[in-house]
Amino acid sequence: MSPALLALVLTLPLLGALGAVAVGRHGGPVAVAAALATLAAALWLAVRVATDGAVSIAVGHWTPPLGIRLTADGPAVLFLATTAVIMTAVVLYAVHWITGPKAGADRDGPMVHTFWALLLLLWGALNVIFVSRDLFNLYVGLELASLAAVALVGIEGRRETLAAALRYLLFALTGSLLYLLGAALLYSAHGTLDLGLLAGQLGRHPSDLLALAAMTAGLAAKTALFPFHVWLPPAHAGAPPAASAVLSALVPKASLYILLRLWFDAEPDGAGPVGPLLLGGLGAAAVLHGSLMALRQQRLKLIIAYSTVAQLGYLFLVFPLVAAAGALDPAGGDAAWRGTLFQALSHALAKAAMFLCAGLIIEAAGHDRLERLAGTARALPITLFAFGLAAISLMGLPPSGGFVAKLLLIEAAFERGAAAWALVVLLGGLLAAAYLFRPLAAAWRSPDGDAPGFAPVARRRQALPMALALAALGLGLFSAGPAELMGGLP
Amino acid sequence: MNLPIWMPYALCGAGLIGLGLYGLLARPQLLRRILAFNVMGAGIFLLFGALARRGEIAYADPVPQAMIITGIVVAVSATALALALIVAHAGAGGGEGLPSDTPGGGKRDERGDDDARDDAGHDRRIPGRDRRRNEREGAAR
Amino acid sequence: MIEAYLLVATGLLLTIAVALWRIARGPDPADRMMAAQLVGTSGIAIVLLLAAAGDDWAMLDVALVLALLAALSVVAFAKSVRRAGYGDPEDAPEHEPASRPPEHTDA
Amino acid sequence: MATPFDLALSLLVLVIAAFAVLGRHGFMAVVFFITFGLLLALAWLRLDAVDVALAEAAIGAGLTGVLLLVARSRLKALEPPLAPAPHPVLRAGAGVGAAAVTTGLVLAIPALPLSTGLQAEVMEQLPLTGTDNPVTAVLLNLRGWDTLLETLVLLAALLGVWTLAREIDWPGRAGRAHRTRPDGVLAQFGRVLPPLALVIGVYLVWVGGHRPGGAFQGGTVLAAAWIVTVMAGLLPAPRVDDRTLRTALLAGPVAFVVLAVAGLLADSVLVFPPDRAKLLLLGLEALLAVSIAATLAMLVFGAPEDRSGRDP
Repeated sequence: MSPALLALVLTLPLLGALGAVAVGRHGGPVAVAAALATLAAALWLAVRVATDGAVSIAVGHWTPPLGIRLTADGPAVLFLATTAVIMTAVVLYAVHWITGPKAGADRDGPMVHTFWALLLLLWGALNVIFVSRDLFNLYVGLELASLAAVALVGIEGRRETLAAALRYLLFALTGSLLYLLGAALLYSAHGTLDLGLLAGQLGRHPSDLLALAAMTAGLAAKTALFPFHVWLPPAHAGAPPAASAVLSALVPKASLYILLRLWFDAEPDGAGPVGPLLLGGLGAAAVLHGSLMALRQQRLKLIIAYSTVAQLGYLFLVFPLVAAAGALDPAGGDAAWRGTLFQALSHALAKAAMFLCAGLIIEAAGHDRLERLAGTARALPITLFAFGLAAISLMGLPPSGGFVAKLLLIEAAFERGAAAWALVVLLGGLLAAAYLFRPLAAAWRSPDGDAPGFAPVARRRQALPMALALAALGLGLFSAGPAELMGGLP
Repeated sequence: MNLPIWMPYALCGAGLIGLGLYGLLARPQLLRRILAFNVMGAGIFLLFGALARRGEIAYADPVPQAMIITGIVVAVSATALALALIVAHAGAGGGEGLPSDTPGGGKRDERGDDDARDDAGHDRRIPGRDRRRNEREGAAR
Repeated sequence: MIEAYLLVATGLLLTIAVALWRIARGPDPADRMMAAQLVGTSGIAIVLLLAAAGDDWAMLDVALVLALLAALSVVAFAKSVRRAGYGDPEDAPEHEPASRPPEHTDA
Repeated sequence: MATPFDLALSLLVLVIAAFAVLGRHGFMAVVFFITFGLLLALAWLRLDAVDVALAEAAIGAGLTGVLLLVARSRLKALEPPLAPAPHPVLRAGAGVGAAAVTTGLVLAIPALPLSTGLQAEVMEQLPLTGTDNPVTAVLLNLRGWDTLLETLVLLAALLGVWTLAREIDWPGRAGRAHRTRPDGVLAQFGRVLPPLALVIGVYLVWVGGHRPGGAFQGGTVLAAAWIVTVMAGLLPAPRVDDRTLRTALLAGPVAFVVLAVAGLLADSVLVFPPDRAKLLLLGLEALLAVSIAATLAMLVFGAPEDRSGRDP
């Protein structure tokens, strides 16, 4: 049963994408059907894995090293399920966005012909990345995700968005090639690309160190780690809101997920103390730089996008927190591992909620400039409430998933005797409160006398970001289940 | 000299990787960066394929070969998308390269030495100092 | 015998190097493209020699593909000299007026 | 044993790449890149990778070169503002980084441990895979999951190109209109070349079952046949919403994904039962070739655009 579920989770989005290309401009219903079916399969799979343990498939019954292994363990199903929840919300949001108020149901154009298929291909690629245990298969998955994501960034065809898409593409391509270089070196030295078979073998040769450095650098560039983050804010702020939600919430997590698998599944014990410290330091710099830049932005979507730079920074603290004295030490790292996964998942939910909120605000107000958002709270109360809930999670206030994440990271920092990392987490939370307060305050201000009105937005659409924000909160309220699924360090 | 046959190709691959990486990071024109991307990709493939030829067996390992073919197709897909984006970007009023990262940091028409010469002999006519260049070229012919 | 084949192939590589000089010098795009075709022809000859040296006649397919795709790039080049889809080499003007670039707007 | 030929070829490839990346003239760089692919194909022959040589000749040198030629001419016609020069610090940093990577590789290559690779395992399983060509066996069967995703990468790239069409041009014929003199050189070319390419393309697809070749190499040659026909003005490019076109684009990926889903009957994905593998692979390869040819050709044609053509 469970292998079939895993097969469905992987193939349903792909079938949906092909179906959407086949039907042309009527792709919306196909996408909704594919999304709901995948969501059901992903949640069911998560329940099965929670009760019966991890599911593994050897593709075509060819076992590694010859074939490709797909494994849905605890962390994998958490990512699969979170992705399914976010994607379903985005698809439901986009059904109304793409037909648009002005164009009606007859709208034809490149957008309706391509958007659904690209979104579903991106989803399929993400699912592949979360379960594949083969480094080359992960490369193809990464490229599929990157090309679909780049196309979504540029889909509106304005000069700024095309420039953002190009910048993103260049970073993504450089990152992929560095990753591929590492994979080629690992295969040449070990005769396999299966993470399970590589485990324990890595780090014995100088070429492994080179491979690991290249792959880490490439994946860090794709995850927008400071200072490789310059592509992210214009890309995420320039894409249409439905795409931004996915790009900001999920796509950088995919490359980070591979990085975590590479470091902690394959256990490169020769990594030395420098690498983890460097990654952690850059992560800390990202938290501070991203937050400060978010404070300076005047547009809502740019604030949210820079916030992503900062929130992704936390995810790199796991490297110094887990590594002690040069070797990776799983014993003390469990809190850091779980904290990182909680941060990845709760940020995904909260950030997707925020971008959908921003999309609704733009639909209602026609822009997202802070100084002219006065009165938004009155026009879109549910949306602003959802934004506030999502903000609670990003700030790390109880009872949200973000709170659990930051608590675990701080705990790990003190366990490790490295209070500096805890300080970064606390400071990042304070800065998040500061930069998220600005749009909320702007929206709650009373409008001046001659302020333009707001277009109406259906309540059921406002419920979508609300559901995501509540999910981010629920991750903190019901943290025991996910925490158990995450397990300790692999 | 007893160099194994794969060695020059592996070293060539290593050189291509460096060349491509440099071009990808440091060349200003988008088209050239896509060229560099392809050079770097080809270098990785060549290195991979050369290293797969090291064994004593008379034929090459088919697994890297299949991966390289997959990689070539992925590279051409990325190239096609990138080129279409570059043309669309220019069509929407963008430049040959991307605007500078820091806002207000770089002016749009500022050009480096390489770029000015990059168009030498092509159908673009730039007044001012470029006329001198045209004359110089005319003399050279 | 194998050495002889490879020796000839090395000689052909030298002719390629000469053609490369023409590609680098130009001055016209057509000069460069013609030189590339010369490289293609030498390359096909080298494929034949390598096939003979390795006694692997499956390699001949590579020569076929190279010849075909070289022709395609010549067609693409001829079309790229002129704008808007015209491109017969026999009536390509030296210079043509710049046509207005199409606007790309989000209509 | 490396011969002077191998040394000369490696050196030549490096020199060409240096011109393509560092050279000052843009068009020259593109032409160098085309010859670069050509010489790489020779290198692959020397490394006994005939399948890769075919792919490099068809895709790396041929099709990528055509894409670059078309894109460069269109870019020049738009006369975009010149690119801002990169900051000298960035340039120096890139130089140091690139040199470090190459140096690291050059130092690591001779010391790299010799893994046995997987050729023995592949040969052992070859009778069960449904093909006699080990590369095809890996590509479609043993690691078919990679290839499935790869066909979707091609499709994603095409969708990405299509997003760039203007709404008023949608859903028109792909790319620009091609006009040629009916008695001109190009039209003659267009009558002679495509039938030849068609035969060679089909041959390459078919031969991939037991010798070097396959859907990707053959599909690219088929794409070349179509591209020449369209560029020679003999056939218009199809409309992007054309049903036949969509069918052609989707046939291979759909067959692949359906086959993957069917694998769940055997508690896996993408299972080729050994007794039916030969037939399944043959059918899959044929459909893939059609889809690859259609997708690559559409990538060259580009998004639908204004076809009024102001050129005299």
